[in-house]
Amino acid sequence: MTRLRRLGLWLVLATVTLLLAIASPTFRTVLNAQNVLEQTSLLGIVACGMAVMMISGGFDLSVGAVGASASVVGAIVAAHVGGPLTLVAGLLVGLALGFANGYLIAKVRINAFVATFAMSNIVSGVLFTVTDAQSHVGAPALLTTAATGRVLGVPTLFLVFVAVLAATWFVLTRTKFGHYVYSVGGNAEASHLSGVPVQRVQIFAFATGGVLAGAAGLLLLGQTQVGQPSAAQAWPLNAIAICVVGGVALTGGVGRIEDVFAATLLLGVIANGLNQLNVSPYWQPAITGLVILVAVVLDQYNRRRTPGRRAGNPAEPSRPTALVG
Amino acid sequence: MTRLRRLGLWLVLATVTLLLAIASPTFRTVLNAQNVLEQTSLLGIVACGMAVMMISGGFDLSVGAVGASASVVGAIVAAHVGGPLTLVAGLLVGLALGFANGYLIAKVRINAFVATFAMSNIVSGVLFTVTDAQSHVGAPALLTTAATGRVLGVPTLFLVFVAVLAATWFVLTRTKFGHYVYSVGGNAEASHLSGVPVQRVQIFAFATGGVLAGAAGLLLLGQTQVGQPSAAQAWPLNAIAICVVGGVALTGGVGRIEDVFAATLLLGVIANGLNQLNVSPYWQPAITGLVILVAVVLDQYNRRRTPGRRAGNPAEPSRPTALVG
Amino acid sequence: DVVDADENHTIGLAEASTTIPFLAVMDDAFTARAKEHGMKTVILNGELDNAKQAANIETLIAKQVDLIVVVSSNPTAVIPAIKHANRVGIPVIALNAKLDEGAELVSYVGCSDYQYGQGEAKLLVEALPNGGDVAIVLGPPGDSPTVQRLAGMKSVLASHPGIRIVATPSDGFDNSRNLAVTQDLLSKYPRGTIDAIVAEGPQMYVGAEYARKNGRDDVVFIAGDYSKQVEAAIKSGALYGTVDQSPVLQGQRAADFAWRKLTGKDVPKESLIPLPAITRANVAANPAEWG
Amino acid sequence: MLVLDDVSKRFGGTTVLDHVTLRVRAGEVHGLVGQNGAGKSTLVKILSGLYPDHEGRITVDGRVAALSDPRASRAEGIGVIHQEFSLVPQLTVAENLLLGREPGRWGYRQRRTEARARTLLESVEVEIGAPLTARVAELGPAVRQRIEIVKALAADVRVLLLDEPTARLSEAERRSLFAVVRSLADRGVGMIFISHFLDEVREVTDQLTVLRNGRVVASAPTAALSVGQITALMVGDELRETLTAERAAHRADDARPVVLALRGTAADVELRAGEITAVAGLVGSGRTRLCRALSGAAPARLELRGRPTRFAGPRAAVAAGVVHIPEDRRHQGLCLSHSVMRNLALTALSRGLGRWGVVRRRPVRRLARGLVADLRISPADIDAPAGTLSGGNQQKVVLGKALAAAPDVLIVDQPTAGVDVGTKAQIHHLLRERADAGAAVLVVSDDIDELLALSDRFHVLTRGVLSWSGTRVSREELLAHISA
Ligand SMILES: Nc1ncnc2c1ncn2[C@@H]1O[C@H](COP(=O)(O)OP(=O)(O)OP(=O)(O)O)[C@@H](O)[C@H]1O
Ligand SMILES: Nc1ncnc2c1ncn2[C@@H]1O[C@H](COP(=O)(O)OP(=O)(O)OP(=O)(O)O)[C@@H](O)[C@H]1O
Ligand SMILES: [Mg+2]
Ligand SMILES: [Mg+2]
Repeated sequence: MTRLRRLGLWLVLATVTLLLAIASPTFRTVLNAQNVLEQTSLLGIVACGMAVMMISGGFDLSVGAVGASASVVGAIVAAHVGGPLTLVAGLLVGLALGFANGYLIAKVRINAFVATFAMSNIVSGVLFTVTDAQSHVGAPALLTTAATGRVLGVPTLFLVFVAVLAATWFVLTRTKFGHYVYSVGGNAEASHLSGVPVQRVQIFAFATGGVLAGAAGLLLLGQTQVGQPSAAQAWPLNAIAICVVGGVALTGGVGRIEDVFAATLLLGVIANGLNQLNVSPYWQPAITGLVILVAVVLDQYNRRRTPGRRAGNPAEPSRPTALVG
Repeated sequence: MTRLRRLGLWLVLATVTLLLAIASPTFRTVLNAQNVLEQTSLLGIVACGMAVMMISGGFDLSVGAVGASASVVGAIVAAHVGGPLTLVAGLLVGLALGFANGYLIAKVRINAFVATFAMSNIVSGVLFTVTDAQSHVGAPALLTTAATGRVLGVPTLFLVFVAVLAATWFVLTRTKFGHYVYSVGGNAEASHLSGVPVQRVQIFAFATGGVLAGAAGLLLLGQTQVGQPSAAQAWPLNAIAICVVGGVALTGGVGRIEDVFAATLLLGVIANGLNQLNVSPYWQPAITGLVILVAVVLDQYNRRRTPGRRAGNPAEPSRPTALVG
Repeated sequence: DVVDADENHTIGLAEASTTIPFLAVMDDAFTARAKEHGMKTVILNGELDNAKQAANIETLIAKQVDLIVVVSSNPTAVIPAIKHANRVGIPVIALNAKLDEGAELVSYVGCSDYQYGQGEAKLLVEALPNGGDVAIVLGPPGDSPTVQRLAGMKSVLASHPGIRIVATPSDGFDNSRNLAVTQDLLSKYPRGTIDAIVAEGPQMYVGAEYARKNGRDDVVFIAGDYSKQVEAAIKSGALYGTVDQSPVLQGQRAADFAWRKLTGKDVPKESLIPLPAITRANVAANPAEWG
Repeated sequence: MLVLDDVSKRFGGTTVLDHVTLRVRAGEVHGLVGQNGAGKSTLVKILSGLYPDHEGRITVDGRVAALSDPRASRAEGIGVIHQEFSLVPQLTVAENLLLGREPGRWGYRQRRTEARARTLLESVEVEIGAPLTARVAELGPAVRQRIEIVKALAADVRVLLLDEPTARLSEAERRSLFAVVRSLADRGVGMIFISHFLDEVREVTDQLTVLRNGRVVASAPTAALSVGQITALMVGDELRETLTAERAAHRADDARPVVLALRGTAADVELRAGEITAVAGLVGSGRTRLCRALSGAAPARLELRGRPTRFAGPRAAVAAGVVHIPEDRRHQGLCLSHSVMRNLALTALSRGLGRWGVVRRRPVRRLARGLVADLRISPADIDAPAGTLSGGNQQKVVLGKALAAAPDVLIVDQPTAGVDVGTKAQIHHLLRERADAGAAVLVVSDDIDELLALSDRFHVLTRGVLSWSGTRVSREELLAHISA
């Protein structure tokens, strides 16, 4: 039963993939499969962090600015110092900004929207001023390999994504911190009463999101060889969209990283498939939108039919639920 | 007591305005005051609709696409038929898309993020295809006057905004529908059990938001004389930001239209003031972000200090609250 | 206003966006040259938003600047605001993006996106003398450069029936998406089935480098604009060439014209900067101005 | 072992606890009683570390206890059964039982948590009535109450605070809880026991403290006080006359018209005008289900004034004059962030307050003020957010909301859970008034005495089936029917 529970999304993914494979001979090539995996991985890594933050009850509009900062700082460090310090620098940027977000939200009690929206603005402002809006060139070989290499035909970037997925899965399901992320997102007040260190959990959830955004920024640097201050602006909304399609509630407490994986692949396959089918770029957003709608409706239908395993409220046929999440 | 409750934001607005007036001689000119009022009005109208949707417990990521549609349809109608039919067409577009959003959310039970995100994509896709991504020129005189005229020195656009504010205020505080919007957003299940037509309220809330986005799209057409399919992309996030700064909770049930007004003016005054002070455009987002943070913290502090009058959860100093809203 | 030669003039630049590297370099060149003329500059960010750009022009009018330079992302949307400037007697120069009829302009400085597209198409014709199948990677759907450059390319290709456009995906002028789009094209069109990929923007270097590293030397890549990354990719052989619209030249010329106007000298109605093609042949002699 | 010295707590301008001094000895069960809003839960919250900004000194075993947050309070060996549950709806029963004290240092295993929860359940001998893997969101308040109790017992506590633990327990469960309390007392655990059932307070406590308006008005050995004396101390002089509990006349009359009837189920009931009908049963016996079916919250075949009807939803029911008071006040009854007035007016709005959709403010305020007075809601401030009211006062708001709609059929699920004795009598009076005005009333309650005092007609549900009906019954008989 539990295993069947969220098959919905995977079924949609399988169906869409099958249909595309039938419709497009080039879609079903090995090369293209490699491409799909590589193309989805960056955003997938960001989405892993976003999922942790969303399950804890928040979300982060600054992942784009954080990613861009990590890539610019990484490029500058790579050009002047080089080597593994690039990694350290980029991840530290992500960690520090994630902590700052978490602090504002958990301690100063600013809501997540305002805090991360403001943070995004502030970070972008500093970044543009420092760089004068110019890109910085330079990426260590390590990053380039990680972002563009292949291991036995599998894109390294995808392997990194899978590693991040596995780590996130482990943290969420096999550690106390992960368990607390769910409990804080489900009911912060009850968790507090039960002795869960709510603020610390919130701060660490945002720190995790920051580090993963930083990591994605570094990999973007490896992929494009430049740290560009205006890059990654679409990350926040796209990562949130992946998570929501993957069943992570915007209201917190609910979500599974496996489904985030499925949602990442689904959106990636659609984008790639539409290109393979030569669908006009004008139509692409519309079709993507439609498929998302259908996927979510099917997923929901599937979950409602599986008895006794509802996430959230046990919704009776006519009982209204919260609009968000 | 009640009147003092949300003075926080107005105080911040007054302080910021005063500081800017002292610092910049051109800021305090009549012409500039007119500009500020005119510049904030379009987004303010969108924010009024967003506030209704957010109080009802949802939000709308498609207001930009809806606004762009209304402006393009308006421009086409203006060019071929002309006159008042432009208005009807644009508002109908907004109404229909708002209804569609509401239907998906209330009846099909898709969460607001996915539904409006998908709607935004679909609408944009259709719009690009229909127009072949070309702008359409043409606006009836009525719209041009409404968007750019002055009445006794006051921008007509601002008068329209004030009228929309007044109407929204009336609907939210003096009608049954308005009461229901709050109650559905506050607790959908309790409202349902108390005989509130929850689904109808949700649908109408989104229809209201759609109509106002359509109206703003028409006024954009009047202002710029061109219906551009890619216009207004920043509206959703900016309108949500205004509402959140104005104290409308993302979790629903809480929010006052007066404060949305204050937040609209605050963001408008900051944007204009920073321009008047010759602040580098790179720094502007950072300063805007900081001012938003400070405003929200002060507002929150102010609300917490006013005894027995807390909005939202009766949050105690050390008690964690939901991250969102 | 009495024009006084000793007075410190302030000129306002209503920029379409200040965060695009190309435009940022143009802004810097504009500011530097204005300073040489003893003029102050104010730059406002239009955030690629029509209403915001119109509002910025209004703000400059309220600031009582002496002249306004407009870089618009839509040829029509700023016309009403410029008319307002005309009414209060502030001269307006359009820069980098051509505007529709309707408002009174001192001059237009820049290039034409139409000619720009034609320039790219000419490179394409030169690279594929025997014709072939090409894909064109578009910018953000609906934006003026996207539309105009494509129209320019098509106008040239109309007289070269040997060159067929087989696909027009969009990368939205984003590095990472350019890579994805290029990968998709290369897997859709295996070796020998596509001859060239032309992008409307400088992001093409990412996809071109990917192709080079993966041995797809059967495909010719052409970019638009000349950034440092494009320069490197031309040198490495990944890119065949690009069209260079110099941001520095445009910024400087706009400042020159502003100064001429304010000091009562005459100004040409239009000044199009050259759009030289950069290929392996002349890349060494022409270092890129921005990155 | 637990000593409170001059403890005070203010919310803004209002003083909720005023120099409270309290001593709980090891092995003592210390009763704490007082009207709704007297400050009992506030005291519990201070002790559980929720209000570090209180005044006064608290010592545990002679050492000053720094109760800066719930973790610190736990570290002092203080365990709490909260009145408003501290459960996370998205987590399972097992996860909630062990929340904040999962086995292991960093790691977490679902299975280990479940195993630990199972041993815990065995050791405290409380039947939860739901599988350990069920999500709390799917469970009713009675089950949640039991989870809350077991959760507090999970810790090795030296002081246990029980804030109205029996508000939603059946007779038998009450007994087993008392047994647990006694065995804890034997082991030297000190306890504060809060309840509005004065009989049971007299039964289980050794020492009794009475709070009135945040002040200690009496503290004495329980044996020294009669129920009458306790009540007098609780309410002061003002209200004593209303307390003469009305005993129902048991005026069941088959000649009265049936207003609403449920058809085609194993639990068909008929509600007659002017009568109060009681439905009794064990937890999970289907009482709430019956209420939902009758009130349009769940699909059902009904007969309204002799005509077959199907309500499309609660809205249709409300329009037909059928109003339902749900059992879970926080989730189904109230919007906690909204003012008392907004909450009170909600149902009345759909019954036609205001014209053409325009709501006039004055009648709404008048209505709310009237209800606040009738129900003695405290504080008597119609603009206070409902979430800041004490538990019993919140319950009164839910009730007032339904009464405001002047319904023809009133279906109340647990109308007085957590309500103090004085107000309970007042609520009974109001329900009786409604019935006398010709309404049909259905009452579901875990409190047998309440049912007996209030009802004209009785039904007993057993596993969803109507197992007994009658008009006259003694306490013992009814108990026997329920547990049959
Ligand atoms: N967060 C808050 N803000 C303002 N007032 C509050 C808050 N919490 C409680 N109060 C007030 O404090 C008083 C005492 O409440 P408390 O919950 O302690 O009562 P109680 O004795 O437990 O009542 P009950 O028997 O109904 O549970 C009430 O008048 C209540 O309205
Ligand atoms: N939405 C639902 N889906 C599935 N089963 C349900 C649902 N609601 C109730 N049940 C089950 O139906 C049975 C009757 O529950 P109901 O809540 O009506 O009993 P109750 O007598 O009111 O109990 P309680 O004292 O818990 O309120 C229980 O076994 C319960 O688990
Ligand atoms: Mg209490
Ligand atoms: Mg029940």
